[in-house]
Amino acid sequence: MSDTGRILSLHLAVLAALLGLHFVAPPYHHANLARVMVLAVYAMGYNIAFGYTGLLSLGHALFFAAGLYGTGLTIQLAGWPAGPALITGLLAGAAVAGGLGLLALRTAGVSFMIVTLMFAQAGYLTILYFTGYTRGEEGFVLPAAARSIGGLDPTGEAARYLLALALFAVALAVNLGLVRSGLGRVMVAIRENEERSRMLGYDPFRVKLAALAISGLYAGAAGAAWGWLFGYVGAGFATIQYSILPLLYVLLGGAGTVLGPFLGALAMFYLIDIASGLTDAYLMVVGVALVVLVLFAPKGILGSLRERWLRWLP
Amino acid sequence: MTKLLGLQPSRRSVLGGLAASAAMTGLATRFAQAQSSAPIKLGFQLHRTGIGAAYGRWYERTAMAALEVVNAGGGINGRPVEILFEDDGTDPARGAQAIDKLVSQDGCELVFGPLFSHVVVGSAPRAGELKVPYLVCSEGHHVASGILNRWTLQPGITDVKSQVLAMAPWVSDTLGKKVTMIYPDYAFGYDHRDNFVPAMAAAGGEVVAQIAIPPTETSFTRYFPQIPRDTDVIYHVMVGPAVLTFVKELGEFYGSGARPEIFGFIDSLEAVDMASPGLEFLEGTHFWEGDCRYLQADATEHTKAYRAAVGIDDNGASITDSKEVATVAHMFSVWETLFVIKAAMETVDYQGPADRQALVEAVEAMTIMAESAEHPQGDKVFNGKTHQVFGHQNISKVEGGRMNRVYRTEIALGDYPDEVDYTTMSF
Amino acid sequence: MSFGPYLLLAVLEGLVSAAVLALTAVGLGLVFGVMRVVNVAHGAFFMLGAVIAWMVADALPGPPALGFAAALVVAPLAVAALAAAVDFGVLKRLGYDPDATIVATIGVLYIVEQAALSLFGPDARPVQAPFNLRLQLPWFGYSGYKLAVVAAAVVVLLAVWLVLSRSRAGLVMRATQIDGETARAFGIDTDRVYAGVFALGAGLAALAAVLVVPIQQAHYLMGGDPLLLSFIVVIIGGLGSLRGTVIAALLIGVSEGVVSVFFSPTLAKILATLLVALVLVFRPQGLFGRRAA
Amino acid sequence: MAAVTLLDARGLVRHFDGLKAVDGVDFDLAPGEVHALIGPNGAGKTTFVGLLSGRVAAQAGTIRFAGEDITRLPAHRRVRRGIAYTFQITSVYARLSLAENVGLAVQSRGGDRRREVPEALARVGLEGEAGTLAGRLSYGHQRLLEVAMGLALHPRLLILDEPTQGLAEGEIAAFKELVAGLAPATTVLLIEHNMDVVMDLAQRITVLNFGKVLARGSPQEIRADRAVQAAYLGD
Repeated sequence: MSDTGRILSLHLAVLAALLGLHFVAPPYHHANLARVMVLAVYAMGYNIAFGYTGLLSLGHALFFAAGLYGTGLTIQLAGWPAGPALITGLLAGAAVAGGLGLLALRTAGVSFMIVTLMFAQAGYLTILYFTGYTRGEEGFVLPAAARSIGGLDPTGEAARYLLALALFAVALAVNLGLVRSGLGRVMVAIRENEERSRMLGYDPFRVKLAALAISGLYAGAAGAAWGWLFGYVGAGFATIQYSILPLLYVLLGGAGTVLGPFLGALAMFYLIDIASGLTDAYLMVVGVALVVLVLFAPKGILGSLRERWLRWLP
Repeated sequence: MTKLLGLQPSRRSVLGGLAASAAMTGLATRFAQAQSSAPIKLGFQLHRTGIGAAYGRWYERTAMAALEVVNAGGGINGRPVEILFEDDGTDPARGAQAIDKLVSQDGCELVFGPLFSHVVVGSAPRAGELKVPYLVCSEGHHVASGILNRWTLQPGITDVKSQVLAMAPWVSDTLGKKVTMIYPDYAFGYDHRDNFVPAMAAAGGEVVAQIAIPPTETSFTRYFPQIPRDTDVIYHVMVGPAVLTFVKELGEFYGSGARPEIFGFIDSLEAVDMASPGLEFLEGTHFWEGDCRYLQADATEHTKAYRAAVGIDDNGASITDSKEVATVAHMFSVWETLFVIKAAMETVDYQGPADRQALVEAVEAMTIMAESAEHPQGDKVFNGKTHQVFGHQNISKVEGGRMNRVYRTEIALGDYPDEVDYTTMSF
Repeated sequence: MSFGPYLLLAVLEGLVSAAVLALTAVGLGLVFGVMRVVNVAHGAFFMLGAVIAWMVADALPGPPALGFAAALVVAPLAVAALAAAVDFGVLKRLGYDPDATIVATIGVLYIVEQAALSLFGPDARPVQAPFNLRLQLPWFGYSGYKLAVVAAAVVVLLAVWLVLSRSRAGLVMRATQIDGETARAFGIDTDRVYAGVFALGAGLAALAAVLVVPIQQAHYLMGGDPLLLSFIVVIIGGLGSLRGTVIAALLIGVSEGVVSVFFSPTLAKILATLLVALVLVFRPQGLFGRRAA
Repeated sequence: MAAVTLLDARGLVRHFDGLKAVDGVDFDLAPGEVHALIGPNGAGKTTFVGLLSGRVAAQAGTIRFAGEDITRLPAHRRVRRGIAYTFQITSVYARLSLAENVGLAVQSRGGDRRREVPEALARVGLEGEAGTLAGRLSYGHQRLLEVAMGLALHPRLLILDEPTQGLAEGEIAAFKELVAGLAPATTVLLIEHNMDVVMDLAQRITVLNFGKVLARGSPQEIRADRAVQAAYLGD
């Protein structure tokens, strides 16, 4: 089988498995998978910036929050229907990421980490500053009635799962297309050797800006979907923890692999879930897992697999 | 998209098929028996880790103590009761997940126990979707404000709006007319502000300055000059580990010289030893307390029994470690909520998930809760329409390093017009 | 309060937070400068220092100054030992790869935080200051201990500077920082240098925490803020520049203090954060770092 | 217009903290020529080609390329205009395959990767290694890969910064043949220490010393120049 054939079959198989799980997964895991798929879209976005383009941001929570609040506030305050509100959220993620990129991409490396972190912190505080509208850390609930789009009600278990799966499938397909496109190859080139890429005629700033904006679009889509599917909008999603989360997912699953973010999100989600069932000190388990991972599989699950056996993995 | 929804029955049928095959392995027979004699499982959404951990520990202990009393008294409807605790990390997203786990995986009949508002607001939609009673111990105004749903109730503790309304007249009459409020830039800080300002005006006083402090702050002195000089009373309500710093720095700022009266919500110092260095300056200041931390001279037998059961001494600290101060002002709500659950389950002769709706209706039908072993904090009035309970509030004065109650509000003082009628909403 | 005293208070507060910042950041900067390791666990080491300080002070009877003095010795040593173990057991095995060490130190952060939560509990615990002196100015009172922290910070930073610039250990560190391979060729045991620097960085964080804990209380989540602020200070100051670190700490501390005079608290915090971010954007090499030619 | 000069630089200046790396250099290139830039270490050669390629910003002076002023153009735009640069210190994508390395160059001008990548690799004799990771190549082969990437850009001007450094004798001969075959389509500017290569390939030579042009002329003229001998050939 050709590499393209293998890649397509693998990703279709993952989507088919997720569709299959819809019918057989016990309710608790069924609900979890819906959450994991949305978080995986967030992580996929993070991976586009970090894994493929080498941009280690600590400010992605801001983009997620832009999607979440872009959707939530337009519904809650402006009374918009859910459809336009969702699109607003999605675009807000890309716009905020693009705007931030124009400034932050003047820096690189650890400075970039810190600058993105500080902008995100300012964003978080801004949400709190406008607690009169946002209800700050307590957040607000999006009523089920305001969330339905043309009779499509995302509050049912089945609908939610399938909508999350649809979002995930689109995000996965776009991600796959992106990394196999010209832009995707240049993103990797910038990550591997920025100066060389410049001297091949590529503008690193524009490529990184594009990558960050696409990454923000993903994060915004995930945030918007979270508000829409789960009905809660709160400032907690704008905190630094939610910037570190996708980084961990990506590192665990394998940076620079299309399926890594999903695998990482799934593994981390269940690691915490299972560990917290076994011991109060579940953070210890997570910490030890991270150390062990980085010692023995530093490229993440899929990264290590690719290195040893599956060279064709995108 | 209706096509997608069309998949729902097929999902059910697949699950049904699973259940059928499970029956062959004998699993289902166990489920069937569970209806009659097996323990009633109650889910507890616990702030075991994260910012709420100091509360979580005591909420867990209180729940276990109440559970022991319930089981010693024969359980509920003759069945023993079990509480399953699930950590929510004091995080709204994990809160919703904890509800899922407790209900879908562990088979709990209902979920109760969360304190932090953001966890409540983040989890309530999930409880509504799963159609499972969700009894919160949070003192937030979220339930009574009408933003939540028919399945979410707060029968154990008065909401912040009512607390504030009940306090204001006393503050105005006793401490002074001009008040500066210092509160975190958090929703519950705004609840204090939004309700206290008009209540103060109604009582003939005035809020002269409002200082909202970002919750990420660890040092406060630089904001104190924003307190106007003619302030009679400083009203503070802070949370998080930095509150001790806040109080200490306030003390350093004013020192032993003239200072305004100080009235605080004990939330600022819940679980903090009043004998901590730096807190000497609180001598003579006043605190709101939901329940009194220090055993009062006129404490009822019920209060004493409750405190003994939970394991706190006369100073409100753990009987095994006098340095470990309990969250006395709030944790009674866990105790009382469990007994509300018991009462409601017995009213409807609760058998299983099919009776969940009846359980909610039974709580909604409650009105007067008398001071009793079940309600050691005092008598209360439950408003079925707003799903909110209203009780007495205590104002204590720090005297000789302990807090003595100087005033106890009448319940009616905290009345306000209903903002919602949940009973008209569908389940 | 009239404007003058208000500003004075803001500047005083700014100085104190600058001192705390510089103290916390200097260890991080050292690790970052010499080893190129982004130590996410730095805040956890700081927290551990505070927690150990509380434990020591709590266990020792007698006057508070005694417990405090004991903590001043015990906490940094204990934390430094732990850090050396982390270096030996984890970081060295990773070859100090930048990305891998970030993940590893996040893991260490979780482990240390959980250990503190399990062993120490979730409460904020105060440690008594070694002395109780309050300065009463005409307009407001001020904590004498806070000013002592400023003095202590100056002493510690001077000591670090002396060690770095005048001692053989400092020379070895700088040699390793500039070019690890050449240093190795000259017979420097870079493994030991790295372990030593990592331990020293953590020990300095713990020392800062002991000094701070009478102002801020020990709490198992207290490490987050110092971590972020330290990073900001180190980057703004320019990598490996002690002078830059101190000046950046002053800049951030005092600007936060002064901005808070003119705006409501949260807005002040937002503006101060954006201000610092923009400084970084337009001086990406830091205020005192040199742009690579 | 059919330029008589492909590149024309006037009065270029670049100082670093008082060091006059390039100090008022005038320079031109005729289309199709192979031009060598020589000079002692630290003479400012790499900085000078950095100014031409846009990696280093000029503090004064103008650069015209194919009749247009490119002084303010960033490096990547100059590459698109046809100025390719191969690094003095080898700079390839070590973790990508040779085909991917060259492919990125082909893609940059919108070429057909499937056809042109093997072509470019074949020109430097690396056609058998298309799937190898660039980092696994010997140093000499990495230099050839760089040249292949430069060629794949189909540049009008190819700047080679010490291309033969680290090559074996046989490889140098093949390299000379390769460069000789580029004219007249591609103009070549060569920084080179190997005098055999310089003398065999270059039609004109410019000698830099202390940031200034010391001499310019044909190989014979340069060989005969006393100032060059004094400054550079070291006698």
